[in-house]
Amino acid sequence: MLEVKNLNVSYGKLQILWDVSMQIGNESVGLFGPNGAGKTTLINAILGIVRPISGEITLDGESLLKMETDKIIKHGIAVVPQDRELFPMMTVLENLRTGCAYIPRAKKKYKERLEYVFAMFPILKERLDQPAGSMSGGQQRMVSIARALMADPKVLILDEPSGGLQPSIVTEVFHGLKEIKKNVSVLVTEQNVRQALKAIDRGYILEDGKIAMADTAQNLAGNDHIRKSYLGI
Amino acid sequence: MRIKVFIVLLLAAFVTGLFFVAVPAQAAEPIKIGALLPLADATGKDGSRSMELAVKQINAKGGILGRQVQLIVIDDELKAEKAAAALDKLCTVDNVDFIVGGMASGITMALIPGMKKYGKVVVWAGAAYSGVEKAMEGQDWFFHLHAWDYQQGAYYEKGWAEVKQKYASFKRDKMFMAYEEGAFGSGSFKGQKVLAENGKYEVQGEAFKSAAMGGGDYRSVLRHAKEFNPDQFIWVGYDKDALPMMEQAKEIGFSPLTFVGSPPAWPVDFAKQPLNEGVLLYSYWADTMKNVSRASKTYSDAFHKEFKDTPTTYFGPLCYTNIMILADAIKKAGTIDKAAVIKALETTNYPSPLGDTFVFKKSNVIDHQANSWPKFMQWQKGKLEVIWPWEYATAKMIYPFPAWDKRGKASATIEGEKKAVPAKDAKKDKVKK
Amino acid sequence: MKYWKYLICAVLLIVAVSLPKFIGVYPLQMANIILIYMALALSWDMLLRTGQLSFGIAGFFGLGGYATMLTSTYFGFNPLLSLMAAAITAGLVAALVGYSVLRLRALYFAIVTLALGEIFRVIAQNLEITGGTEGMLLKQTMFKGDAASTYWVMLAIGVLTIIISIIFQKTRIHYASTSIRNDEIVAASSGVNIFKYLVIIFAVTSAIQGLVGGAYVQLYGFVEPTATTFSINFVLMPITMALLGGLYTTWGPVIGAVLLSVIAESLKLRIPYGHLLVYGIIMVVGILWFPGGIMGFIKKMFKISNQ
Amino acid sequence: MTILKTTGVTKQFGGLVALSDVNVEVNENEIVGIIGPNGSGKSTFTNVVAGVYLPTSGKIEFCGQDITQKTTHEKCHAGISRTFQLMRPLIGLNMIQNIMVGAMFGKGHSLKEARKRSAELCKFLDLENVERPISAMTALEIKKMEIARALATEPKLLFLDEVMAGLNKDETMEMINTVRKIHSRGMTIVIIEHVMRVIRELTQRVVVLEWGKVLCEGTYEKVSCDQRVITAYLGEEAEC
Amino acid sequence: MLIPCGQYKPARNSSIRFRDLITMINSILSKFKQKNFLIGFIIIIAAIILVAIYKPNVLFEGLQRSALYALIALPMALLLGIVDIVNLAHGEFMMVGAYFAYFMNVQFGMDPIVAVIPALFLFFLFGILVYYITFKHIIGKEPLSQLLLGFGVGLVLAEGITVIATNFPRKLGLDYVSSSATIGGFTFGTFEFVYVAATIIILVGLQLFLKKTDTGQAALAVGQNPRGAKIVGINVQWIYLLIFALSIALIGAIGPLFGTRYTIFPGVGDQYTLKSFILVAVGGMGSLNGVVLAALILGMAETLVLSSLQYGKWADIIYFALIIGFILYRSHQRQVK
Repeated sequence: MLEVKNLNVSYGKLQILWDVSMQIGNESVGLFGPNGAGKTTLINAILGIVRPISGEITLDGESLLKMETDKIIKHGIAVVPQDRELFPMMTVLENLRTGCAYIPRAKKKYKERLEYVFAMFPILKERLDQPAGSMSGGQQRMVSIARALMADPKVLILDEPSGGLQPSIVTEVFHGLKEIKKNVSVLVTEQNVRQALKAIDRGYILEDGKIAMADTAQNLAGNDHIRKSYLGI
Repeated sequence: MRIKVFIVLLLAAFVTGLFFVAVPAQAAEPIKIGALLPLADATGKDGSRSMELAVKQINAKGGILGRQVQLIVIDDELKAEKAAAALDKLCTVDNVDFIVGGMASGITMALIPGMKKYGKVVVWAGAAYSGVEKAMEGQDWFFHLHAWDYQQGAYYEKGWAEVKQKYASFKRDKMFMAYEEGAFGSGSFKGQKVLAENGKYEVQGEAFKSAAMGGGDYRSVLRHAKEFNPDQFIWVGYDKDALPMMEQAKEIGFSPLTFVGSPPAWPVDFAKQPLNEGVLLYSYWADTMKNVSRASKTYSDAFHKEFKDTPTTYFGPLCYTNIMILADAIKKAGTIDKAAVIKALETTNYPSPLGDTFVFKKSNVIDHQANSWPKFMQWQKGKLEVIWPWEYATAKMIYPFPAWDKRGKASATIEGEKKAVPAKDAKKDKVKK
Repeated sequence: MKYWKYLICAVLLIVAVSLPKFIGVYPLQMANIILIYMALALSWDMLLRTGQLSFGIAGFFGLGGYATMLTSTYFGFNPLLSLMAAAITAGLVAALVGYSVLRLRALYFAIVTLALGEIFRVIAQNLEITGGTEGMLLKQTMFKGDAASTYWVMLAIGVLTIIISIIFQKTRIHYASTSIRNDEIVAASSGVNIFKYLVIIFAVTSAIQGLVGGAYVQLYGFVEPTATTFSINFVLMPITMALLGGLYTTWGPVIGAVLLSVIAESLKLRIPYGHLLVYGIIMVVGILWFPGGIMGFIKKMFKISNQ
Repeated sequence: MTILKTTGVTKQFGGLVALSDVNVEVNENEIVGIIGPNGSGKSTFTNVVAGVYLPTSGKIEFCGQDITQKTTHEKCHAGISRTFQLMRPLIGLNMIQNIMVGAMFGKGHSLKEARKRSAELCKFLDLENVERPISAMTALEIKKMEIARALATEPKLLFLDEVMAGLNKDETMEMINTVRKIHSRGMTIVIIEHVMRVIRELTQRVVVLEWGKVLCEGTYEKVSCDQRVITAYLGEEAEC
Repeated sequence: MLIPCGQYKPARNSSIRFRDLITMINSILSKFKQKNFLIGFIIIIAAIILVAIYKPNVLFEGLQRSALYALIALPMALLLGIVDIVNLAHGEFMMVGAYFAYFMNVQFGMDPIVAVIPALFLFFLFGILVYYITFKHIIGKEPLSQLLLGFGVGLVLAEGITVIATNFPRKLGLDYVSSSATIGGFTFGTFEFVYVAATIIILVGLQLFLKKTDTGQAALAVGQNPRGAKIVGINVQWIYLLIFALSIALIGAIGPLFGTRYTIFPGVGDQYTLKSFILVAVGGMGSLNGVVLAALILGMAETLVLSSLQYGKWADIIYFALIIGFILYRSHQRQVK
């Protein structure tokens, strides 16, 4: 279980996150909010890329605060960042391998994970030797998700997974998400709220660096506030 | 605000700068001699140590004119602007009475304006490039102790002519000169071409990039030399080129009748190299000369006693000579007055550790030229032996140069050559074919 | 407050101009060396302000030196005229090669400028007219080597460089180069003709380097291609000084040049053998302690913001 | 009167077709919105029109002139100005200096004149404390500064590329007002946005891009009810 | 080249296997199917054959010279091309390595070729030390300060050696250095083929390391995208340290090979730093093969020009003009794209 408690984060004088608390158990959790609300900052804080000024982040009771990013990843958090962050000159297979090569637990299950990932994204199987940089945005996104899954994570963080994807693929991704959440905790930030709400169990709304609302997916879907802010309707 | 900080800093820097340079002049008790040498270079190291040795010896005998001699050596860093600044420091801050030293021609060129400005008596050990001489035309205070490039060339010709006279089988109708592409090498080749025209022998040359400048691959030059098939092969380069040049000549199987090198110095432990056997070179001095010259022995022993070391370049004895000539002249003049010292210097007659006796004469351009003459030397059994001029010869010449691939029996070849005079005739026939 | 600034500058200038009255020839000679390196460091920094890293300092320095030598030898130009010739030659050549070379960026530009310098050197070394490898001697150095006069010429060049640098910092060129350095696309979208400004700045800074090269020849009286005139020293030392002093400022390279020259000379006099070791250690320690250069350190210390 | 007209503009990156056969017209003094999902080619379109990329084929006419092959700064001089999706302040310069870059190089004003005009622009856009460095500015201020920098070139046509991104609700409102204010000065504006509210509030006409093609165009009301748009933009199972 | 569905490669151990070599050769061979590559390859081969007929020595000596350039440039290509660290003290480390071998020989009679092995280990440790003291603190900061730092470290190394061992040139005289062979009346030196062999060993070794080991892949990943590397669990600092130390170990171990053939002195490394720097830029950042190819072309061209009697002195110009032309051409290619 990933737990964030009373987290405060600032860049210099500018405070981005105010007293944010959230929990992710064996479920999939959505994190919504307009651009600049602090979603990415929260993710960066969990990953140890930004150091919070106060608060606590724990994974299964173990504090992640003092750890370097690579240690945190080794502890079982995997991330699909917003700008994919692939290794453009390396092939798809090599990219996938980097996903598990540095996590001893996952490395042993390399073959197994590969089968799992290919089952989810069959198209990747055909592109194994293509350099990742030469693929289209949607395919790159898939590689990025697949790479994160290779790590056999306890918690998977997806930062805007549908960005730049064609609707059919978005549907596929969220369909996959339902598959994934069966054995992994998922934290997903998304602008495509409507789609996301169908794939998640619970959601948090982040506004101006504060948790504005936390509820189940069903309740959120029926909430007028969300319709207005995100769908403009 | 920024400007304030800057000004404070700038002033601080300037003031510190001025303070350290403006070391207060001391009372003019000792006679001050300022020396400019490249201390990081082998020549500068030998030179500065020898100068210190000379001054120490002079002071031990009570100095000159009852005054102690103070030597101030400044590193010229082989940089023109630093050398010029060093000269200014010697002349204005240290207020030296005389200037000595010098090594590279290029650096000397940068010093000429300053030397002319101060007009102090300069007894200069270095600079062979005749361009320097032209710039010094008519300067009566300039005393030069190194042979000019054209003098060296002419002298070599004389030497080879004498060698040819003595050794009937000696042959030098075709020569190939491999020269480093800098001023030192290409200047030498230019001179050599003129000499060859006068001497009516064939010469070909090619430049190579010295290892000192990032080169070190001489094979294409050596191949051209091999194709040309010269009687004599000369390379003009630096100590860094010495051994690789020979190894690569061996590699392609190039062994001319005489293999000559003319670097200012040789690498450390060159004497221990098996390949050196029979290699000829031009130099002014070798430690073995202590066997034939008393002055050389005195110097060599004193140096060894003082530093537990042997000078590796002729700049050691040359710089020793430099100080001694000046000291003698001051003694003779009885004063440090410029005109008197110049007069006294003109009467110099100093038997130097280089073997030669230094007497100032007119050269092509300048009035005060005294120099030692280059000697032909040869590596024999790990020792540098003088083979010409005859009066300094410490050994006989091995001729022809023992081919690389027959080095296994190297010693046999040498002994055979020494004894077997008839063998020369056989070689002569062979060459004629 | 504003006038105070000008007053200080004026006083400094007067002090600098009247320096020969107070100090000896040797400090003046040192001042000349400082001014030479300062002008090179500053001109290098001026180009760097556009984000273009040049390793071609020695090339244009040497080009200017040869221009001075050739014009005074073959056409009998007087020293000042020959200095002008040096600046113009270097500037013109830079403008010409700039047309193809300035499309390159970063490391590629650096390497190509370095290669250009080497090409100038090889040409100078292999031509008859430039005296080949032996180089050439000037018949008579500037003002017959009079320390005060040569110092004034060097001071004029130094001050000119500082003034050009200040002009570059105060006019639209500052805006052009900063925007090019920060973000070329934004610059172009705001209407900056990037290529034009790069060519202008490259030509001007190269002209300064050529001018300094010319002055060097007039001071020391000779050109020699391999060891002196195109020496890699004239690339490494100015860059070192500018980096240690602080980039993108006028005073950073100035402070760097003064400080490093003074340190180098005083070390040499105190530690004749191995002074460069200490010098190297100072450089390493300097860069580790002041990664933003001395100016960066000062700004930090006094909490002076960018403006 | 048509101020900008693109005919068959196509842009390829290697094998990837980012824009294909895009025909868009912008009339004087209107606000046109360009919407579409991420990666649909909105920014590429801006980059092609404003000159960061040259189109692979097609023609761009601006005020009756063919500007297809002109470089970025020439297009700026012709009167097309733009802001950027991600904030791209010139960090070496302070607030007003950033704006002055536009005034000086876009319009060719002297330094003094540029400063004067930039100060006016700052006032117009409610930017205060104009000598602040970038590090001391908020996101909204930087965005406004970037708009001011674009305006300082005195363009005939202004591209606003996702100016609302990263702003909160109040800031978005303020920005909408700012855009209105600019428009009221007689500026033609093309606004690229994915916050639908902004499009609804500001634009008279909307062009929807998907996969580098124009999907449809018309008023917001018309477009927002188009089934294809809803599918493209909100995902498959959306209802209007 | 698509691998048919279902035939993706099965799990691999991180150890290198013979099969990997075959796949690598296969992937090289597959390049020949590309038209441009094939044409270029044929032109190069044809040029080499022509040269070999015209002047056989150019072929051998050019190959050896190119190999030396490539050999010295490879560790820099690893450091600069793969993980983006500029080390201007590159040549100085080689110089120190050469001195190490020299003194091992003089003191203990160790053959310099044998000294490569202890040098590899010692310089790895030395690299770690240097990294912790200096480079660690400026990675990710102002990139220009790397230049100055490298310059400073180089000066300290060169002057340190000067203080310890003076700056007199030194050279070991080993018999095998000047060994030669004769084929059909043409005599050529054989020792420098050590450089060819070493280049091939290092190139293949590095390629295998980068392609086939997880650590190598991590290095590539760090070079291509340090942020991305972090989020897959790579310890980026450790990779920087490792690659730095590896680069120093390699260049330190090349020192003895260099020193057997060339005279060594404290300033000997300067020129090679510059040459390597240029080769890495010309060969393309991140591409070890490109660096070797660039070394081959430049070394061959240089040797060819040197081998002509009259024009030998212009060899430098050819070298630098080629560099400029090549870089301009590449930038033009980039712009066309």
